[in-house]
Amino acid sequence: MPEITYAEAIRSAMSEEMRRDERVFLFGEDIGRYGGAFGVSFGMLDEFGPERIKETPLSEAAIVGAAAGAAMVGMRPIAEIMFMDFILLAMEQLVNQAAKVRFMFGGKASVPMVIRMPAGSGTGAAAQHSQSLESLLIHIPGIKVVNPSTPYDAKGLLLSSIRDPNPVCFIEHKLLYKTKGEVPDEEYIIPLGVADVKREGGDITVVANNIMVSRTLKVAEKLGVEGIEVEVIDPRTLLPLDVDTIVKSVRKTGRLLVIHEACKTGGWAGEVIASIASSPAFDYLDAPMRRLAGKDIPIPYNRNLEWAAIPQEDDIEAEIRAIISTKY
Amino acid sequence: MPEITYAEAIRSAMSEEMRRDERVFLFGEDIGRYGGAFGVSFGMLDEFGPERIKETPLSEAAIVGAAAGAAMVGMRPIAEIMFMDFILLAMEQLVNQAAKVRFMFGGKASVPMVIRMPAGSGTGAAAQHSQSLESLLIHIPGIKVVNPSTPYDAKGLLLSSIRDPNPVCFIEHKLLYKTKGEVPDEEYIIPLGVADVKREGGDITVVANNIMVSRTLKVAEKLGVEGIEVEVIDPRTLLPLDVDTIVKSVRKTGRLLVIHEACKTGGWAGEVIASIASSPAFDYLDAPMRRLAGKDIPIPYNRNLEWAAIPQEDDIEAEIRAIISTKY
Amino acid sequence: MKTVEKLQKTSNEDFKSRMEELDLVDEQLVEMFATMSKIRHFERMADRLYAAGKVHGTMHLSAGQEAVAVGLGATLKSDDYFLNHHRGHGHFIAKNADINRMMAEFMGKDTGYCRGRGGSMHIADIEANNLGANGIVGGGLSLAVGVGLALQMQRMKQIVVVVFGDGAVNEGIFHESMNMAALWNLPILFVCENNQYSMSMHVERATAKLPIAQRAEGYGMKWHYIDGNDLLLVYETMRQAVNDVRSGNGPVFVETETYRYFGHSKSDRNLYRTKEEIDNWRRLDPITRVRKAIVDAGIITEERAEEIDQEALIAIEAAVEFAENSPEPDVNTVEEFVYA
Amino acid sequence: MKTVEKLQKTSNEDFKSRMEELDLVDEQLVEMFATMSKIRHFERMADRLYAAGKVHGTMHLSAGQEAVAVGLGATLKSDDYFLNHHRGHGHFIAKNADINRMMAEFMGKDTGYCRGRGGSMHIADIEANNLGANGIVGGGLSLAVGVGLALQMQRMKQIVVVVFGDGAVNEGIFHESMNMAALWNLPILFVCENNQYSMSMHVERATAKLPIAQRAEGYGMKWHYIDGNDLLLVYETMRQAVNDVRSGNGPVFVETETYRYFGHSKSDRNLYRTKEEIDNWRRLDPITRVRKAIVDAGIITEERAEEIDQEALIAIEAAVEFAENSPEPDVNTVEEFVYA
Ligand SMILES: Cc1ncc(C[n+]2csc(CCOP(=O)(O)OP(=O)(O)O)c2C)c(N)n1
Ligand SMILES: Cc1ncc(C[n+]2csc(CCOP(=O)(O)OP(=O)(O)O)c2C)c(N)n1
Ligand SMILES: [Mg+2]
Ligand SMILES: [Mg+2]
Repeated sequence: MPEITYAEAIRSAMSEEMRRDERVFLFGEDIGRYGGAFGVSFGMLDEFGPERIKETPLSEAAIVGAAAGAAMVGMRPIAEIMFMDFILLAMEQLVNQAAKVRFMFGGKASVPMVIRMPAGSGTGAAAQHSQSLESLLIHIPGIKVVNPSTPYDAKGLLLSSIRDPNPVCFIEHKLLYKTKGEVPDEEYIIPLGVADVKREGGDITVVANNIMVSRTLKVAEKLGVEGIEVEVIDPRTLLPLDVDTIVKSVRKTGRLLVIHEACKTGGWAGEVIASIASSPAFDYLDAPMRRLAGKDIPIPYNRNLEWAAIPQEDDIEAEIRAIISTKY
Repeated sequence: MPEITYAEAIRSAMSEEMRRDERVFLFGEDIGRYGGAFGVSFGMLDEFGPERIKETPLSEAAIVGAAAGAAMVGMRPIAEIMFMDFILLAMEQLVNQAAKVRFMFGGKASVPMVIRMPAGSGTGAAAQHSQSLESLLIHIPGIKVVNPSTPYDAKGLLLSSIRDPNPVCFIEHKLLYKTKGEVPDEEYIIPLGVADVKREGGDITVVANNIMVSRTLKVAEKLGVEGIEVEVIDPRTLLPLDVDTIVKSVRKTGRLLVIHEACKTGGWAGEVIASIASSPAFDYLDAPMRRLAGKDIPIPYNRNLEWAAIPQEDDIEAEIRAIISTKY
Repeated sequence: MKTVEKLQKTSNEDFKSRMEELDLVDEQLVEMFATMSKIRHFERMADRLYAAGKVHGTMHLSAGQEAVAVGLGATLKSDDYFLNHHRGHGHFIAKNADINRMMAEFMGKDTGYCRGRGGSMHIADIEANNLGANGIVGGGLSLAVGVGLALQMQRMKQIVVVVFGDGAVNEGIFHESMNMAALWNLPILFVCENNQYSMSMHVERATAKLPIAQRAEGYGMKWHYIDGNDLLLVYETMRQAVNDVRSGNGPVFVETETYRYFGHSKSDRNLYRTKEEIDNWRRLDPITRVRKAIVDAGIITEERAEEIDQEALIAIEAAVEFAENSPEPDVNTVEEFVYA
Repeated sequence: MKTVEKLQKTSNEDFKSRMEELDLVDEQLVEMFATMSKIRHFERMADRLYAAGKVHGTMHLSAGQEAVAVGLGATLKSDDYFLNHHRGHGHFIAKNADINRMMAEFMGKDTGYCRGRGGSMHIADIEANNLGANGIVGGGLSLAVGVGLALQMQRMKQIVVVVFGDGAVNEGIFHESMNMAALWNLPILFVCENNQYSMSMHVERATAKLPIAQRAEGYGMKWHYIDGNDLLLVYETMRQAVNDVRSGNGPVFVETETYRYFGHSKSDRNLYRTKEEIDNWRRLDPITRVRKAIVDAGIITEERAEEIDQEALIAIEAAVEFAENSPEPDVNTVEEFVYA
């Protein structure tokens, strides 16, 4: 299978879908000649022209609102929000409008749209350009929240997201754009709402998203050498969350650690832990369930501080070891 | 002690503080002659005049942004957002600006402001005027989130909130405005970050906020007759959360139920459960920790559907009984 | 600093000749009068039902603003797209919505347009391209931009109309939407119903410069500023605006001066305006005015006018009966319709 | 549809007499030229440091726009409040910020204005009433409204200035802020640096009608639209605007036409503009222009001009040295400064 980057995987999903379905168009800031702040749509303007690679003024609220409006009347917009932090300018349109239209109107409308947005720190972009806000989105009924960690997942999940009849928030990670992975040439889709066991293991279940998946896998490799077998689950879709896969795993391992870059307090790890706490897996727990997450601070600019703000491999390793050594 | 309503308690906290501190002013839509959509500031215009009861155009984003700007240069604004649903229009100003200014600028600025906002369903106001969005706010470092359930708490917490040097989201509940309770004439404050044990009991800990507190207390009375002793904890401040009080209680009761009106998925109950899961109280649990929360749907208009969307006394009672009867 | 641009007004003199200029025949005027009466009765009935405890929630009644709804509605094609906000009953009636299903929605019944999920603030008839009322002031504006964009991309002939109040124009989304619409020449008609107040806030206390419509200038958008209680003038202006929009010349903005009689919503104590002010506006009542005009012009008799008004009331009463006899939504379906 | 209102421009003819009209003495012009040179060198150095891997993150350089920063800075009092956005280095230098602490912040050091937490996009000097640069386009606008309101409530004599780009004017918050500022007559100077692009988006592709400044009209706000590469004209206009604002007549809006030489930020491949366009603008370079004018006018010699430029570079190099020798923030303090 050819190796392509995460950014290329996203671009190829968009391009293929735009070739297949003329209702699909890309909508956002600097997505044309510039190719988007991270070059994800680079080159698409040449193929699809300015009407389908529709560049907008700086108006995030109207971008999301207009995407919803277009979706209500038969289009399938892919809106790009340049940094996830800016979805905060469009929360009204996302939460009060896109997410609720169908329900408020008694099931008669639908809003098939995707909002792509890069999250995460690690690029020195400081407090207003580095947030991981997926935990806000999972609290909103009516939308789906997707969050791929590999090129393969990115492509398959984006195809599903574009074809989904609901508003889908598709969260990318800046540090992943240049990472490579195998992606088949043939079309494939990954259904939304299905977690992926990225590594099997019997000693502890780690649920992680985004950039934390590969970090955890590295640590898992290392610990594997010592005979500590870490099962790594990437939920891929955070809403709806595939609780069953996690339950199954925890029943096997008896231990759960949830890792995310997003701030700890109020983060989605709480959702996972609460789901397990009231699930049949609870009885199988051999240790307290724990969270390892971003500190409860805005992301600092300085490189060392930025590094310290979110879980790194060392932190992950230490946390896993601590849990493994607990017995209760 | 005199009995006053929750709305009156809020009004009296604002008025007293405005008399005491000329930097304090009220800022928002229809807060003057109209007295706000729920009459909370009714009459204040006569005492304080239009400069300190500053009515704004419909511009929620600028309301929050301007409050933050005024706070940065020495004022102490109390912004009123007419319905909590509309804070979604001002998330940028709240999250990217007010919450982060201090940190981004290396601790040199501070933003002493309060944003008051009524949450909750039960008034037939449908999907866009009935949300309980506190769970979004607790994920934002740099702000505090306060959520009183009685007139007494409302007054004491609002005084603390106004005097706090940080941005405080002060969440009120529409159905509570007319409820009465004892409030002393003398000044008192309730520190932020301290939970209140509203009822003691040894069989189960219930953590609930807002309108769910009184509902739980009613159920607790009823079960008390049967000898089931429910301990009811109102966190009062959701961020920072007083985990210690909950830990202490769960160590005693061995059972935990968290109740909120907000949608279940991604709701703050997850935070409580995750905090307990990794606390020393975990070892004392005699039953799985559970959540009882609003359904994962927008709030419907029809009265029966609206009723069914969020936990009612029957649901609370059934849930407590179920947990009490579990042994594991 | 405030410059009030000239408000367009007309008088009832020469009503017949104005009708002719506008190619309006008698039946059309009678029909419009009937629709205005229906709206008025719908709103009065809504108020009464609320007082009688038959509905909960809140509602925003448009009595006094009927000429805008009807003058606009009469110029639209049935498949034109439509979006409005909380004070939306009138527009839907004028766009030929089924008052039974509207009333059923208002009363939260399963036969309502939104199966009781939406209520007064969220009536929609998606199949008829009525994309719904919005409870968020300004919430429909960017949706309209999206609809306009879709129509343009799909090379469709329809237009989209979005109606909003004088309060909505101070929301940021108004600005973003106006800019996008003008920039891209979208087929959107922006209709601002300036009823003088946003809740208790008089438009002069909220808006840096009046009339509101002159803001369209800043986007290079065509605009009109008219007396919204003058049915023929509303019709004339909207017809021209609709034609302009439909011919692909980009969006048009129309501001209509009008007034609401009822309080803003049920929580209104009406302390911010005087009885005198309300009475003054009542003297400019759009229904009385058109009724007098068509009677004076000999189009119908006073008796027939009274009959039409009574028929309107009867239709509304029938709608209430329909709604009252309709089932409540099944509580077991409460979790439906969240996802497609 | 687009009407371009007349752009105000001047020529270098009669430079001396224009200076006199403006009560500017030679030393002031020399000072301004020196400050402009310092900004240019700061930006070039920033670019070099980035290329050398000494800073991470992104940055937005203002080379080419120095006349706006300096013409504005020279008209402000030191205790006037100031807010700007991502492309903010120049304004701070022109407002007499300490370049050592700026450079230290840029390099993420503990001696930086924000103790390394903010970086290029969030430099602030709260004590000096420089309330900070904003990474959210338009984010400073409503903050400025709040500052203006506070100044008005506290009966203070200062004004607040907020600088933003041509992209910011399409954000909703621009509209809300303009309306509030005008409605309440707040002491705010709005300065729009129109450098032709918002990232890769040319202002004509983003803005329904130009010039941007005419939008102020819709709020009844005074406005100016000027050549932003003409130092004396910027100074003159800003001085008048500042006086107007300070005298309590409400906000003023100034749009300055200018150009940035560097790419938008580090991710820029510069595909959206031609070398020719850049070269054309370079011919209008604000520093070259003022340097030539003061040399031609005999205020300083060409040699002295060169010296001043070199002194500016040396000052910047010293700032780099200061920054490089400064300590990193202590990682153990990472959780500080979240709450007061
Ligand atoms: C964003 C938002 N802010 C505030 C409200 C509360 N609210 C509902 S209607 C209304 C007044 C709107 O005034 P206007 O736009 O003039 O419409 P009118 O009610 O006069 O028809 C207000 C403040 C809301 N629903 N949405
Ligand atoms: C709300 C928001 N949208 C998008 C961005 C990404 N972004 C940063 S600067 C910029 C261009 C801004 O253009 P302009 O306002 O003209 O300022 P300039 O960069 O030209 O100085 C963009 C799109 C942002 N930071 N904030
Ligand atoms: Mg109004
Ligand atoms: Mg620009």
